[in-house]
Amino acid sequence: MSNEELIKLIDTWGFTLQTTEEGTEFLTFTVRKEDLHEFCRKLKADPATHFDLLFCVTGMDWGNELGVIYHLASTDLKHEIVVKVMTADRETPELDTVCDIWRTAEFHEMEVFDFFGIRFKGHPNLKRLFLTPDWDGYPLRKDYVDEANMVIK
Amino acid sequence: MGIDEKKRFLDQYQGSGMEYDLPKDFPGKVIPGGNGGNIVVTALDSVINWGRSNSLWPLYFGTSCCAIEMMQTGASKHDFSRFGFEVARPSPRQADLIIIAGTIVNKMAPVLRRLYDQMAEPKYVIAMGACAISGGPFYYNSYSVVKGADHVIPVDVYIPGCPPRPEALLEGLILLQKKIKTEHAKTKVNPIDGFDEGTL
Amino acid sequence: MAEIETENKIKSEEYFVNMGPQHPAAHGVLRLILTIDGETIVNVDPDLGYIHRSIEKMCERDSYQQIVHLTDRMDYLSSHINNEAVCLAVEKGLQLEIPDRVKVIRTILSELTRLASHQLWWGVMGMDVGALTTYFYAFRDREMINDIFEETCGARLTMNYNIPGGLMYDIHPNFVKRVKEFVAHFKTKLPEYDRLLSGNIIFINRTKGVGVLSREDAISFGVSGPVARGSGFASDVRKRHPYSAYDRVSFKEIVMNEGDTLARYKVRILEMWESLSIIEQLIDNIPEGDHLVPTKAVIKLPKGEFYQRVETARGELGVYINSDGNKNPYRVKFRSPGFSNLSALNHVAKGGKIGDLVSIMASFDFVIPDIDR
Amino acid sequence: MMYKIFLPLSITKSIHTWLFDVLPEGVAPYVEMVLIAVAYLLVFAVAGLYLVLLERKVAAWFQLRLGPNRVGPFGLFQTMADALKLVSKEMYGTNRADKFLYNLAPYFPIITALLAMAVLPFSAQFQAFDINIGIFFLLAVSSVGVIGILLGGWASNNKYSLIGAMRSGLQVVSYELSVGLSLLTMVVLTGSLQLSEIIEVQKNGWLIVQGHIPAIIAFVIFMIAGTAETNRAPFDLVEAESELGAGFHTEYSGMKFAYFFLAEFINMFIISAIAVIVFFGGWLSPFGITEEISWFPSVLWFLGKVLIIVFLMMWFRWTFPRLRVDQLLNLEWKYLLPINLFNLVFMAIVVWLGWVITF
Repeated sequence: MSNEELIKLIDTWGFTLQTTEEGTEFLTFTVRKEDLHEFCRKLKADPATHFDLLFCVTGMDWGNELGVIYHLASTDLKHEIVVKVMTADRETPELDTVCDIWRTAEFHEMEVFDFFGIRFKGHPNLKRLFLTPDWDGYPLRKDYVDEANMVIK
Repeated sequence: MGIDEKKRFLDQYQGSGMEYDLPKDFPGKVIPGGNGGNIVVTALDSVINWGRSNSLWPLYFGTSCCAIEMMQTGASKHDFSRFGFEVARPSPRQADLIIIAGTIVNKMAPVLRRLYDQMAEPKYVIAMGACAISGGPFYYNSYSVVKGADHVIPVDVYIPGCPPRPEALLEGLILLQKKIKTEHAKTKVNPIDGFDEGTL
Repeated sequence: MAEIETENKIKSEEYFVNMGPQHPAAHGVLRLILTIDGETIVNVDPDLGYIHRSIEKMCERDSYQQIVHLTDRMDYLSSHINNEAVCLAVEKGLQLEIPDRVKVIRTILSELTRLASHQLWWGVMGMDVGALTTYFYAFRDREMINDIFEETCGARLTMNYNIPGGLMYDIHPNFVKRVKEFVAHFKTKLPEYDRLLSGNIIFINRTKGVGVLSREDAISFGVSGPVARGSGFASDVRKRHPYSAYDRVSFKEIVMNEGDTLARYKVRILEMWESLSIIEQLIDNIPEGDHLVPTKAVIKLPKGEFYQRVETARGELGVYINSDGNKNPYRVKFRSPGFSNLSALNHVAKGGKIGDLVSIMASFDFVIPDIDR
Repeated sequence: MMYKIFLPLSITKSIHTWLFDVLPEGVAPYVEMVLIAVAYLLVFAVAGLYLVLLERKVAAWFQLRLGPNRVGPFGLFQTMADALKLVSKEMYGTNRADKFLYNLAPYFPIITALLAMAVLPFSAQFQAFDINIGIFFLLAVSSVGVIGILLGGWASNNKYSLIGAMRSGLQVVSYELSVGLSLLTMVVLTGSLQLSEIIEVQKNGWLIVQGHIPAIIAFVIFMIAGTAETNRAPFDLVEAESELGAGFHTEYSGMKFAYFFLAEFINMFIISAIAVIVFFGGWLSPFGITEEISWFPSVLWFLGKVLIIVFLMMWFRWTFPRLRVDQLLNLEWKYLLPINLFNLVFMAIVVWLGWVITF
């Protein structure tokens, strides 16, 4: 199913989203924070799209807002898209989880929380996976400074 | 961060009196290695040292890529079972040699320290690979790597390389054997006493 | 600590055991907090980060050439394939045209790395299940591949032979002769692997029907590589998105549907045969040409996102580079195969014995720095 | 002095007579017993060390590598160095362990291992105690050894060693059955429990030949159960390297660990010694070829056969993967036990109808 048909089909769902294709090789949708869960559930449930494989979850810090990039693929219909979601609130960033749709998101969202501090509502046990529980600050944010053990070159 | 004077036991450093100078911004404090080696040995000492040096049982401890080269050394081509090292013990109680093969990370440092404390007394440490010596390729820009295993436990032999060849590991093991043969068998200077209390 | 009421009313209690950072079956420093009731496993909760070296943070400060040298410390058993992934991503960003010779040599070396990784996996799987001799047979053959790599790339394990734009230098004159010798030698040794372990009745009892992963769960857990192909999910990147010289090579993608440990074992053994046939098809006709397309000293990728995926020995490694046009990338993310495979471990190991957990972990073939990055 | 050595081993007889006329009546037997005990202890500590070295050399031969050859000529002093290091190692245990039981545990396996030594007939004159319930005593003693492992695993208050100890208790209790039953089948043939009596019966044909088919079945079952008895090879769940780390002796270091380590190898020697005595005619030479030569020490036959069986057990260790706990029990209770019972009845019928091959 080519990108144009995908865009037409997804426009019929009536979400407010921007679709772009330049600067990347995938068809990218930027979704609002509120209807992320609904959008993802429809993407998997709808037999025409049936995105059943979430193969990459990337936490991002675009300077003034934090966000997550989901790379989705459909194993039988052989097409792939990228879903982006952003939140401007940097003190207590909050997104809703997708781990009830794709089971692998459980681990990936723990990783994004560990490095970016984005809390996921509805996640079974959101905890620091890689860093020690008493680690202060979220390392992969752009404004993270740790001169104790980071020798900058 | 003052870097206190670090005495090293290395053959080539013996005569030249070269002082090991660390870069100024070397983070953390380094524990002086070497547990009283290189002294005149009595007859009984030489017998016990012969026993100890010829049966060093390494601990199952490999964190990253250097562990593969350690496994290669254990395999048939560069066989370290000729020296009797192949009895690798999973429990620290029975092992008397830790080969730190790989990077030591901040979260792993207390585990390594506890393993070292659990080992029975005549215990030796080999830092294998650049990561164990000074953090290796992860020295700059990494927030989670301990810059060298001798911040955590005293190290007897350093084997450079990333990863060092199996022959280099064998040479390091033989160097450790030579060092044990010149050691004082009964009274053992434990170089880590006082490190926790900060008096070291 | 949950109280369990066993059928005959004996009050028994679950308790926690640390298959801790230092454990023979952990292949490194993977810590699993097991909740066990007697011998059966109730829950497996991995606690990672014991070898987390913050590679993604370092990539944000390194130039593109420097990133390549970090990737082979991640999954050190398929180090060559990792380097190739980053180089392909950068070449895709710069729209560089790579000569055919580079593509073929890269594919041969990738297949040799996959063989070396599967050999080590086979040796260590035998050791984990209890047969200690397989470890030495596997490493004898792995030494031959190491010699080939040392002669051509200069290093045995973490060889930085790939740079963005091609290969660092051309292959060694007797590279072709050595590879042919190895392929001939290994074709006689691979049936020996089968005789040593595959047919053994105790091994079959230890692995058949143990740790079954259905196809839907495999897809839902985002599992890739031999683990996915063992459960019927054909996820081979070399077939779906061919890169380098994989489009001009004919090889079978081995998919089995049982989804248990024995199926994953068989997938990897048959994959070794496929790798041998790929090498044979390519080794005789390495096209002429130069081994490098010269690039500028300071590589600046245009603004945008680039995603390159590659089939390593453990599964699909994805390199996501988000560049904003200056000399080091804005954000680099490595989609590591081990991390997604690990998310399926709890679902698969639940209800089995401790012995099963060890053979399941051996069949998942984890490399911990690849999980922790 | 040279010709004295070639006399058939009657040295013990000459010491015996010398002791009894020098010392007063009451004291002499005890002094003799102490002398025998010290002699056995020395011989078998050294034999244990060289069994460890044999195991490492055989393992190296199986695994395409050289094995220890740098310490002393051809590596012969390697296990001597290991023993010296273990002796001079610090006795380092956890303070959470139950002090008394933790220290008591290592002595059980080593004592029972050496206890079983006393009954083995190495040659006609070279047997310490020829008690008339020989095999029964051996079985009883070899099942006491597991108490040490259970005690050690539980007392060291460590989760892995607890699991290892429970597995060892489970394993030895169930495989004790098969060892006993397979020996019972052979006793049906010999008619007596006394070890020297059993060897007498085998003067006209080894038991494995006399009892033909049921004896071979009994031998196979005995070897399987014997390997499980010593926690080795396919059944080494007790200190399964990849599952439990160091199993029950995780918290033991230095000489306490050496007792467990040595006891395992001496147990292996005992199991193969029992197999040789019951199935392959102890110190008898095949077809009586060296019976007439008076000066030939028949101990060599005994030791030769024992080393062949020990090599067989080492062969198991380096080729077979490890069984899981439930498979271990299935094998014993569902397969070995029924076969054993059937084999016992079959042997009884064979003996009753007299189909015994005797030369």
